[in-house]
Amino acid sequence: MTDAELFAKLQEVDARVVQLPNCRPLAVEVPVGFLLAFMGKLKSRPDLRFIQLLDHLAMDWPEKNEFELVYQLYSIEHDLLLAVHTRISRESPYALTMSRLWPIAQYQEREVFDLFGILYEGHPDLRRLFLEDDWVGFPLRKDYKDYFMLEMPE
Amino acid sequence: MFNRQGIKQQQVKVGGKQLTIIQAPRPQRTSQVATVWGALCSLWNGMRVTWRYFSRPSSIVTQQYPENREHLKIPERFRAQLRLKYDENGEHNCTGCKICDVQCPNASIEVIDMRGESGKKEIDRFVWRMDICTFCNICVMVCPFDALEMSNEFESSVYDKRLLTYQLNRYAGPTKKAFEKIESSADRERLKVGRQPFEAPTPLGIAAGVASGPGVSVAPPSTMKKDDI
Amino acid sequence: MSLEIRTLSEIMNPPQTADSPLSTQEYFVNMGPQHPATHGVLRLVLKMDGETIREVIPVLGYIHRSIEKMAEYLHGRQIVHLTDRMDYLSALANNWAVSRAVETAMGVQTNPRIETIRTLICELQRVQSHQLWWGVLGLDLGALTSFFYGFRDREEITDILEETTGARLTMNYIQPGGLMFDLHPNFVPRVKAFIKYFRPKLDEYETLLSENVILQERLRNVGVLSAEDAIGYGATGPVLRASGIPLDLRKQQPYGVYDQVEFSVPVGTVGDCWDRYWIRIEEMRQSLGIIEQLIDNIPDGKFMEMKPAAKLKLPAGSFYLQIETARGSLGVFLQGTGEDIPHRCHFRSPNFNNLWSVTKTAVGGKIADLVAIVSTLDLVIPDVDR
Amino acid sequence: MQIWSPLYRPSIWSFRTSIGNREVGMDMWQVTTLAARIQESLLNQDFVRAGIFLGGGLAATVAAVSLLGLVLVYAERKVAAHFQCRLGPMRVGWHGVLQPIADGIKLFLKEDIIPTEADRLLFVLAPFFCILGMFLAILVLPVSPEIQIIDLDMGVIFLAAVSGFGVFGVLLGGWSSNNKWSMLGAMRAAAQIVSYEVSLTLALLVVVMFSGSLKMSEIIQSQAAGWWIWRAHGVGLVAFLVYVIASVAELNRAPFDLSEGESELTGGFHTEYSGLRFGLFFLAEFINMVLASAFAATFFLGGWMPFHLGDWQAFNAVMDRIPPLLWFVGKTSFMVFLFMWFRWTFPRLRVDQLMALEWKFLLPVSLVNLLVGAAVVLSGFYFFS
Repeated sequence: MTDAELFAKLQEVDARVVQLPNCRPLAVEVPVGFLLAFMGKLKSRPDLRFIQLLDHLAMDWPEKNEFELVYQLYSIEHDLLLAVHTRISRESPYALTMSRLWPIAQYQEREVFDLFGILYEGHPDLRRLFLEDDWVGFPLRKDYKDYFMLEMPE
Repeated sequence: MFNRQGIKQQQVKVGGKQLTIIQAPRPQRTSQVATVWGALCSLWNGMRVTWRYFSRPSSIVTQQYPENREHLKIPERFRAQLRLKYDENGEHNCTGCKICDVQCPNASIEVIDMRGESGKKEIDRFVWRMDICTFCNICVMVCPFDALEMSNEFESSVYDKRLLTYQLNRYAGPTKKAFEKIESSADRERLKVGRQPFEAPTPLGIAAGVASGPGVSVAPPSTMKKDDI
Repeated sequence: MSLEIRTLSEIMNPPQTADSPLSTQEYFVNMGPQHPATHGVLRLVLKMDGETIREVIPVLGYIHRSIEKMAEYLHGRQIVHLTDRMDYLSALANNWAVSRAVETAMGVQTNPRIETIRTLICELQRVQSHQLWWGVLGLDLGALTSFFYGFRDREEITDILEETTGARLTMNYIQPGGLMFDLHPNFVPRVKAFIKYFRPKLDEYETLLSENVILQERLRNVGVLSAEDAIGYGATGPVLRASGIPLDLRKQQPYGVYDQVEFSVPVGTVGDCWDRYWIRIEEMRQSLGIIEQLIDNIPDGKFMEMKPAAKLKLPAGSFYLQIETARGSLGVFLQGTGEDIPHRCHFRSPNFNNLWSVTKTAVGGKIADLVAIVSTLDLVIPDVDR
Repeated sequence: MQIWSPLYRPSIWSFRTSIGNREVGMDMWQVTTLAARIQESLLNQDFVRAGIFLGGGLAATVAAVSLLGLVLVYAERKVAAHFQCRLGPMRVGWHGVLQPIADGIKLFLKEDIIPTEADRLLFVLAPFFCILGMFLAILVLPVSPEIQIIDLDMGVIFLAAVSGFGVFGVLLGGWSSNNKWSMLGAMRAAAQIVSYEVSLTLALLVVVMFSGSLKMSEIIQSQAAGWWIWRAHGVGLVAFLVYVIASVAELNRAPFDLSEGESELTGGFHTEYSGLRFGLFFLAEFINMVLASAFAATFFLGGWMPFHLGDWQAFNAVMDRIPPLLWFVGKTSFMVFLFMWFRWTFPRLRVDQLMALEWKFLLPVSLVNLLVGAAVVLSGFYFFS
């Protein structure tokens, strides 16, 4: 299935998806409000069957004042790769958990919470993953400052 | 050996791709007697394997390190120490262009350059901090003048990590190519400003970039020796 | 919707309730971070009832080195050398994953020689990694001798790779645009000699451990991971294949020259430790087969397609590429902004995703079962923590 | 005053089998024990001589145990190394022969740590329980006709009684450490040793039945026509196998080293021990291994009795040229090597499999074996009967 065909199928699922340019694999952007329903359909539709959540990560865009969440999905049955992007505000970084669809999301979301401070509503066990429980700040945010961080030499 | 007779290959189609799979066999026992007998046989077979090695001292692979120094073979590409390449006249190729400095992922190279007599950039100090080096070889790879190499001398352990800061150039001054244009050997020697390799506790500022840049003079740490520690 | 953020100490010290006289006392045990069976600094908090495990809580972060944060200040070539330190047992595959992502983003084509050497050398390292795993599995299950046999044979490959790549563990050999060095002239004859040497040794491995009734009983029907759970918990690589799903990126999305070589995918039937064990043993055979097919057919060509110090400009856009390492699919996510330094670099580490199935499979088993499960998951903790 | 006399024959075993009493065409071996010598001296009012025997015997035992510990540490390390394609200790002395002494000095000089939360008294006592069990078992060990401390009339029963003594040390050590891993290890050890005691004793009973005596010297003398391992149509062999498996389990050695299980329990019951106390645990383990080997040799391989074939006088005479002590040492060394071979080859069992092996397999097998052995004894149907 080519990227164009896959995108056409995704538009059948939800007309609000937007294709992101110059991405590999095919990346689409979905408004965060429809994300959970969209993902549920991606997982259950027989012609898509994205049953594996390969990866979940976040990106910080301080100049746009946004976090970008990325879900890398894989369909074993149809050998399809898809990246689903969504954007949430940096001030209230709330997103819905995907752990009911894919159990692994629970842990990947914990990693993102730990490093970005994105709060997943409905998450069964939202705790820090790598850092200590009393760590202050979220290191992968672009504005994170730490006593140990060195200045980049010019 | 584990019985491979019952292993079957099968063609399956997954995600539109045809592939051959081999199904993992299950360890199986048929009856109680066979189980006991098979278990005893399997244990005995395992013991035979270990006995085979026990009874053949030639299969010992231990190398006794300090004793085997003479015939210890280190591959020529093995990366143990960063070195400047010197020719038979003791001259190197480094121009102080700082490409390695910029490309080094963890800032373990600090190149300090200066203006030479000809007005061109010349190397003043090439400081390499082995204690933070990851031996990724990028500096050697990116050097456009082929001035660097990784040597095999792996025995570089010391008791103080400050001793792991090396100055690689033995002299400050022009490169090998620039020297070729100079005829008189007296001029050649005059242009070579001696730089001793660090062999004593080094002010970390040199390598960390505090005292970097042309014109900043760093007192040569020649007054301190290893015994001072 | 409530968002309650707990801490580990709250979980380990639950509020006291009045026990009924018949109930046994459940207690918490820390398995790790210093524990011989966790292969590093993994900490598993076990809720135990006698010897039976009721709950497993993995606690990570003891070797978190913020590689992703560091990668936001480094360009592609420099990121490659960081990946050596993630899954140090498949350093070359990690190098390749980043290199491939950078090459794809930049649109660089590599010649067949580079691809063949990459494939060859990664397969060698897959064998090497599985050898180490085999030895350590024996160690975990109490057979110390296999540990030394595994390491002895691993040393042969390490020597071969050292001769070509110049390092034994953190090789940094596969670079964006090609390779750091060309193959060493001794490489081909030594690999051939190694295959000749290792095939009988592999049979010996099977005699020593696979055939051993104690090992079979320790592994069979222990830690059963069903196919649904394996997919749901994001397992890849041998762990997923052991659950019966013949998913191998080398077949599904061929990279390198995997589409030109013949090999079979070993697949399990039950998803227990035995399947995971046997699949890795069989993968060693298949990898030897791949190496045999490629070793005589290395095409000529350059070993580097780019200038060594060329600026690696990543175009704006996100790139996610996967490579099948010895433990599963390693994904590299790069977000370019037109600079040579990526805006975000993320590694989908196979070990991180494989690890979590332990919370499901180890429950109800004994400590010894947990050891077997962790051992057959073949975790490399620096890759989990990154 | 016949109780300790070496030639006194006990009458507690009223059912004397024909094998036990049988003279096989040769002189009976003269057995002298240390206890008998002391007894004799005392009867002669020669207290100095008695004191010399007492002190000398005590000193010799302690010295032998210490020396054996050193030798075994070295042997284990070398054997393990050669199984694993290694050289083992090579640095201290010629081929590292002084390595165990260096280890011992290291253990002596190490800081002796007692955890704050530990039960101090029991923590300190625990290693000595292990050592005590070991020394008690040495009492009845027949090394050669001249070297034995006491030839008890009920030596086998005494042995069965004290062989489980080491479990006290393990259990107390694990419990008093106040460490969950140690506790788990101690519990495993207790369950394991108590269970395997059953089939161990049943295996010994077969030999007791054959020889018709509970006395060590008589058990050995009953093998003058051939060792019990092969004389009884496989019954002895099965009993021997059961004994070997059960004693490996009793010794807490791989593949049954669950109570230590370094990859599971990080050392098990001796996790918290360091320095000399740790060394004592290890000494006890190693000496216990020798004792188990020595008793296996005694019961099944004839002990110090040379290899005899019935009444083949010429052959037996040649075998008698080799002194009994050498026979004993040879057989014991073979058994020790076998235990090491097991340890460095097999993976460890799981705790429930361990119990299943004992109660569901070894116990029925040894019971059936006992019945078959009884049939053999009653029918007299064995080699060289």
